[in-house]
Amino acid sequence: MSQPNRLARGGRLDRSRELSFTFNGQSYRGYPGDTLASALLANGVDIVNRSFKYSRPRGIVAAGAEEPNAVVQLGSTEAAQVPNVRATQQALFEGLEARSTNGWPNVQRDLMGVIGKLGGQFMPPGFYYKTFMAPASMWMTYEKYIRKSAGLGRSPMEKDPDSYDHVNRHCDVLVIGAGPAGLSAALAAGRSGALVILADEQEEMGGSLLDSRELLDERPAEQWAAAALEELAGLDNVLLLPRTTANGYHDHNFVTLHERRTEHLGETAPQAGGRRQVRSRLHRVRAGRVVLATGAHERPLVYGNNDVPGNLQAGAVSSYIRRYGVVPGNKLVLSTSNDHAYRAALDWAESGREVVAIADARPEPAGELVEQARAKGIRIIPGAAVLEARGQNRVTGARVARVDLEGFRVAGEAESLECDTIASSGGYSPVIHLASHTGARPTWRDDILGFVPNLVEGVLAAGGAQGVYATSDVLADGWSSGARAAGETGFDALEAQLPHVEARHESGSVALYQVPHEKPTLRGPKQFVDLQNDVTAAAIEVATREGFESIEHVKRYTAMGFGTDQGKLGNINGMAIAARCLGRSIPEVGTTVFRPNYTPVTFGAVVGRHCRELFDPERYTAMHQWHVEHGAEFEDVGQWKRPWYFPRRVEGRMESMHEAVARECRAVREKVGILDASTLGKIDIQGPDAREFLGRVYTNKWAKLAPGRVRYGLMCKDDGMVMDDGTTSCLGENHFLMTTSTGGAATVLEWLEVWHQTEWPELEVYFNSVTDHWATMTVTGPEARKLLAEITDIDLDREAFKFMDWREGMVADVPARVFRISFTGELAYEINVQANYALHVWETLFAHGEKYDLTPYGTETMHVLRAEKGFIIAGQDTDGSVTPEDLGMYWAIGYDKPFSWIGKRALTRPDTARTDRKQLVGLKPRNPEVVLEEGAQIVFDPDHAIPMPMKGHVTSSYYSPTLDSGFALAVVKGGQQRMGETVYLPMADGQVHEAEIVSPIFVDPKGERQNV
Amino acid sequence: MQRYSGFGLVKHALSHHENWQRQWRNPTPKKAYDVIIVGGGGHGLGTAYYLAKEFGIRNVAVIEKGWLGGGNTARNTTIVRSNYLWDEAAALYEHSMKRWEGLSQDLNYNVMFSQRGVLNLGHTLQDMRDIQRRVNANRLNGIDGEVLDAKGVQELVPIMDCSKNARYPVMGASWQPRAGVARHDAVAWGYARGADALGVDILQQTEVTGFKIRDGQVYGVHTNRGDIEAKTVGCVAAGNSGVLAKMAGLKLPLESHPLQALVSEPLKPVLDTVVMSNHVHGYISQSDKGDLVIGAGIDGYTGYGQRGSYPTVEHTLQAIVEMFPIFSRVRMNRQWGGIVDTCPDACPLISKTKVKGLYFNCGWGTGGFKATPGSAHVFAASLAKGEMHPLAAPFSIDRFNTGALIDEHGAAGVAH
Amino acid sequence: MFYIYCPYCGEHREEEEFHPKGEAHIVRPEDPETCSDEEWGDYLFFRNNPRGIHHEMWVHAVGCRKFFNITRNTATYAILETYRMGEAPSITAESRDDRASLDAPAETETAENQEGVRA
Amino acid sequence: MSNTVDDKIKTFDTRTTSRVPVESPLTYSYRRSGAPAPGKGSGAVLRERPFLGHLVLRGGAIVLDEALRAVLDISLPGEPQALVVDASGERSVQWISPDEWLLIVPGGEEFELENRLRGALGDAHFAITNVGGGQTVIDLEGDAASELLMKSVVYDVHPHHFPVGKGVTTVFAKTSVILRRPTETRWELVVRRSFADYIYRWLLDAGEEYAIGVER
Repeated sequence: MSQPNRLARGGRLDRSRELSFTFNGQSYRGYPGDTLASALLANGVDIVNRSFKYSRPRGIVAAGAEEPNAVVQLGSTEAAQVPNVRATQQALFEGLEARSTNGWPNVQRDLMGVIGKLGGQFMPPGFYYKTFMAPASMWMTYEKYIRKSAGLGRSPMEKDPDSYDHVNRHCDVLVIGAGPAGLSAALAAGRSGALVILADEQEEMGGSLLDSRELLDERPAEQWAAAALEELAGLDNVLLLPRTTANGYHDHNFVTLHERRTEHLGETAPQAGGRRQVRSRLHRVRAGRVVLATGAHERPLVYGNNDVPGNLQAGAVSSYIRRYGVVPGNKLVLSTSNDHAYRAALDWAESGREVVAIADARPEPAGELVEQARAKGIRIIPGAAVLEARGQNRVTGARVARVDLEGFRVAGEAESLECDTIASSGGYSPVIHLASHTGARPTWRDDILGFVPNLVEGVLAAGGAQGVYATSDVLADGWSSGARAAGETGFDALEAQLPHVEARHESGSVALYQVPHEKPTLRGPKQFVDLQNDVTAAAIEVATREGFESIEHVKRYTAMGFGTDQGKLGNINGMAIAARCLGRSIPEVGTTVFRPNYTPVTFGAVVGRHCRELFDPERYTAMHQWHVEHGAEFEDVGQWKRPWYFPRRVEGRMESMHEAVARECRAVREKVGILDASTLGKIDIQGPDAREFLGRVYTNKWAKLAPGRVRYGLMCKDDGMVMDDGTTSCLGENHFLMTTSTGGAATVLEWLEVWHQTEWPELEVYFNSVTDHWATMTVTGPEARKLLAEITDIDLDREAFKFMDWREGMVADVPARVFRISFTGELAYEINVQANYALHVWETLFAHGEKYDLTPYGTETMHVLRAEKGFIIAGQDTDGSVTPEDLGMYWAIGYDKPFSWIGKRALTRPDTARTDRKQLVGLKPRNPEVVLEEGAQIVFDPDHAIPMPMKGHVTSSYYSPTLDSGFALAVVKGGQQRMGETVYLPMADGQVHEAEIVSPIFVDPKGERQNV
Repeated sequence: MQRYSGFGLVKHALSHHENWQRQWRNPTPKKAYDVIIVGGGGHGLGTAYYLAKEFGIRNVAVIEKGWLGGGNTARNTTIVRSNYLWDEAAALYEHSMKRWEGLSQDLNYNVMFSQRGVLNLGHTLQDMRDIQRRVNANRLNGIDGEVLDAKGVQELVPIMDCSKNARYPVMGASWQPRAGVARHDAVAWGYARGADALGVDILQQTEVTGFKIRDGQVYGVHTNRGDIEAKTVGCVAAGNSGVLAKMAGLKLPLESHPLQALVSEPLKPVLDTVVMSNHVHGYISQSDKGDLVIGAGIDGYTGYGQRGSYPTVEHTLQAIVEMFPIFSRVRMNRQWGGIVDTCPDACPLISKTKVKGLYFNCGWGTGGFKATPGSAHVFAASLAKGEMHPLAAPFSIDRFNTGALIDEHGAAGVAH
Repeated sequence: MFYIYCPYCGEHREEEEFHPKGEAHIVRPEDPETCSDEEWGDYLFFRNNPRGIHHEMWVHAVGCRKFFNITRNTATYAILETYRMGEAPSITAESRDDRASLDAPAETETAENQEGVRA
Repeated sequence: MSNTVDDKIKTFDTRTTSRVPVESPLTYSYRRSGAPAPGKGSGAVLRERPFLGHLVLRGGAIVLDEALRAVLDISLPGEPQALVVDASGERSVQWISPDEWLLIVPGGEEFELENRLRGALGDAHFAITNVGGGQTVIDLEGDAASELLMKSVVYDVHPHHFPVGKGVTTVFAKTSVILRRPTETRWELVVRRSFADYIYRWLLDAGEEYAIGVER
């Protein structure tokens, strides 16, 4: 069968070659230039889908973004599946494979359809809410079947083979839509020299000019469009983006443009020039001015069985004939409320097929197009409309009668006309979606029977988008909008140069939405308002009877407008029907507001390149390569990759984490270990008021810290809760180096800045991050001094270089600052060198360290060792509800400092001053083999019934090779006064662990080891 | 009240659905009521319903400036769970969860509460510590939940990328089987229908423009439809609470932020549970209609515009595709925003005020929907007795002066 | 997405370069020790949170790292001015009579008309 | 090598004169991701300029300007977003913030320069911080360089808006860079060491369609 509905000539197709494609497994042919929809119509495919609720057969009704029915599944392989593709917007390509998204066993013979027919009447709006309630236990079963019958296409089950990207653009004038208004606006702005982007969603730019019957400057409209596009393409300051939909309008003129770069070429992006190209691209545009030239959507009429395949939009009929050379049937009945739709009948007749009649709702249709139809001998039935379509799987006839629009009743005998196609038009709705994305309300205009946008600053509308329809007016409106937009961004527009268009006499339209029927709406045939969601006029009527009176309630109760077409065809009709039922006007029922997206956008395009390897930065230290080569397992700490532990191969197998950590811990306690501590935040602080500043942001005292000395500092927020900690070294009287936790680096720097900039600008001090400048390696353990001494000129004598001192000198021939601070409780030196030398210094340490069994250790061992010493990790042992007092760190609280430092005042509030707050303690499990679970809850009475009063929880817990026992840090209510008491930890498996409250310092409580 | 049932549906079908009753009346405001509820969302309507049903106070008006259920009730992503960390919050949300479990039958309105379970993923060691802490606390508070490892997560959600190749590999999760989703609009409509049947006046399109206060006691409200009196006024106005408070001369510890969400096009069933990740920062479930319902965190600025900034949407979808690479070709249908009133400790305010008789129930931030029945019930109890219900008492406004905050940022994490 | 004029960089920059930092002009009490608990709580937690004209602090985090203030309408999201730290706003709710916020679509309308979510 | 200007501020020369191995921030990236050689069709060419001297100057514009003129014969750009390059093209100073400038000089000059500036600045309130180990410069050239940047940074890089002599700190993918345009054909990205690999991989990925090459 070869394209029975294809005209011998005409259409904007490349007829030199054919493309083959399949639909529901059947092979068909089409031409380059076809959409999947036009090719299906050319091949006489009537049923493209089954409807969602009633499973009724559905055909193609529109030719663009507003199509509700022809939603298909694309893709020949699993990874290439694309759900819910609108056939009207999918260019045909060789080998395209598409399927209907619903229908079982297939769309032609659908068994669900039988159920839909029988059961349809039991599914009024909101029926879900009224049933499936008994027995309560059955709901999850009911739901399973409800879910199964819902949904359109299916998700791919494999990873997407394609990639996507973003481009950030800035322009003076963004013109959306390249129809007559948009082209004219782009010419005006482009010729002025402004930076212009012209985006259009269709395969080809030109919009309505591509299927127009009009002459511009005596030439067919499409030729003028082609010339305009050629000129625009030649301007350096103009960027043309075809196949690009403006999906979202955001605040301050930020617009997202979704450019489909390869979807017309294949189901996956082909390579270009041997290189990968992106499937689609999202342009993130900041525009000086935005010109909306988005045109208007035709509104279908709502009549009985208006969903049977063969019911189309009048404008779509013209598009298929003129753009694609396809006549979607043989015998046409047109039902219209306006002149413009007559084009469908004229185009149809000129294609050599029969126009049975035009039912025109106006009592006395006049106007040029009407006259042309009359001249062709087409029968016009004035004051009439199609009441009802006949047919099951395809229209077989139409019942037409005179209608009384005022009285909403049928005013005459219905006449049955034989036909296979019914085209309808109830007028036009300006495409105002983008204009309302930032919440601006549209305004109803009775003269054009549509909503027009209320524009926010910086946005202009032109042509159909604001209800201007006559081509000459549209061109002029486009030009003046483009010129104004250019002018407002600082460019002088040239004098308007517009083509001559013969003004056409048109007669006015009448307001017709739902066509009356002999039977009341609730008893008559189904009149569909929202085809995708199977919402009927009756459903809207029932909803209003049940008290759903705002359009928002009606929409939610009936699901009208919630489909992938977002109600582009149905919303206004639905509002009109609700208004009729409630005896109100359309604007009284509500306006309609749209949200992004205008048409759906692939997740991948929104994600762009921010996925997989590039989802989030991985930050590395200067020694990272070494860690990788030495088999480190890594821990994510913020964006950093830090070595977690270094498992070794022992006796032919890899160590477990437990084994590796035990070995690393022993190495530090007994010999010497090394940690890459480069990720700690480092802030260089200079200025005469640096010391004063430190005294205000830290809880402890800084007045007397001498150059060459280091001190631990604790930082709170002004609510008294611990925020971060670290050491700060005095480099010079006015010069300090602050360290922060790895995760806190950026936060702390901003914290210092905000206090300086907003509260204490008079303090003379500057902060600069030097985190990345320095690489830090901690050499720690009893042998640390001996090892370091081999490669440094610094005097490491315990008196010359004391605990909490820092010195500078050469380490491995590299200038270094060495800090004698300890987070392990052992003798420790933190060596800081410029990061570019770090690997050299690190490797030199290993070259000399072999004889001391120098052992690299990771964050896990660091945690064990510090916990043995009772050192906290902010964020692990604190959670934003812990004060320095709760931590028992009274030694770090400068109660008598002259300035009321950040956090101090909050400590005396009634709740923070309580003595039974959760306080940091150590826990010793009664059974030393037990390692308590971190996060285990602590109770005093394990026999208490649920809910059990919880008195605290374990914050850190490890096995200590030094103690050969589990041990933990925890917060316990009043814990500081409960030393020696037993607490209980009831676990998920039913076990209840016992533990003794002890000091949080488990190893070397006097601190002798770090001080050797 | 017309009772709904499958049998009734058949009966109505035979009469062409011409005999359905209104689900609620459209009454003229009376001069005075015993209690006025300001705000006709789920919490407000629920409060009125429980006042009438459980506390015998039926002379109640619910004043709604728009349409009932049109605010955050209509805009949230419908997740219901009770696995909060701190005792006070857990007790309140579990109180709510228990009511969710019989709500459809109680209201004779199917709110489609689907107990399909919620996963809160952990991607770092600290995530897992927090998860263990929370699940342990939940268990001892009598709330269901368990800690899963990555393998357990993969078994529940086979389509998720639980491999080690992910930027932040899934290490495990907390799993609350009783948690799930519900049909948000139906909650408002069900409570409205139930309250209306018990005599509550639901006054839509009625805007409170001020409070009538004398000697520190509230005795009514000014509205665009005239003054209405009552000696007990409960404000349940979510994002607009601050604006109302200002009318009464009060200041609240609240900021109203945009919270965005989005849905995909409808798909055949592919995801059977709710998946949330604080760290990768996004959450997702699939509605009964087939849409993937997706959200993440709030926008950082104050905003009453019911929209946020685009990068938030980008980050959210990046998180979803990171967790579910197979969704890369699925398409985003629509995004929208709500206004969430957030407290500094991510817990609500259910409180008396300095004005006698004037109560506020707000500050639910991103967690309001799941709390609807519980919040409504304890608030109704508090209004009825003039004393805060024990479950509501810890959420008093005083905590911001004493310092007794209940910091749920960890458990609240991404918005939901 | 906002387009924000940085008063230090002297040009409009994308919102992604900035972080919002809450209500502006919150001053730490001069002498915290003499504050009552209520005054301290007020300073820490209680905010104006207006619908309409709002002064808020932002930081040009990926840029000059300076904190500054914005006067913005929280209903329309229109930015009315930005000004440096230490300066006073030239536009306030009083000076504008909150007109800008009244021009904005009120919540009432939004709630009644919004395109919805579904479950 | 090390030098204290006075007892108030400790300056420190972090460079060694010994011949020890030294690794630039991108060294790891070359090993991990490789470095495609530029070809005839390369629309973008990337080159790291490692080991330069980077100093952050903080303080008042007037005093810093005087000191910089005296010491280096370059005037401090007072206008936001301005970048000044000396005649040799090897030394530059860029406005970062009203009290912050970035000075980039040939590697090895920075320490002496810092001391001379400190000497010239005397008692003024200022700060100078050596950050050379923490950041590196990536050059980007080629016909597609600005298009590649449009995929990567949110700032408007159109030549109308980003003329030669401009520099900004802005968002690059999920991190930040200092982006500068010292000449008509060359862009410079000043990147933080720990983010360099991410930026490198991003540029290779986004630059693939332009056949990006890496000069080493």
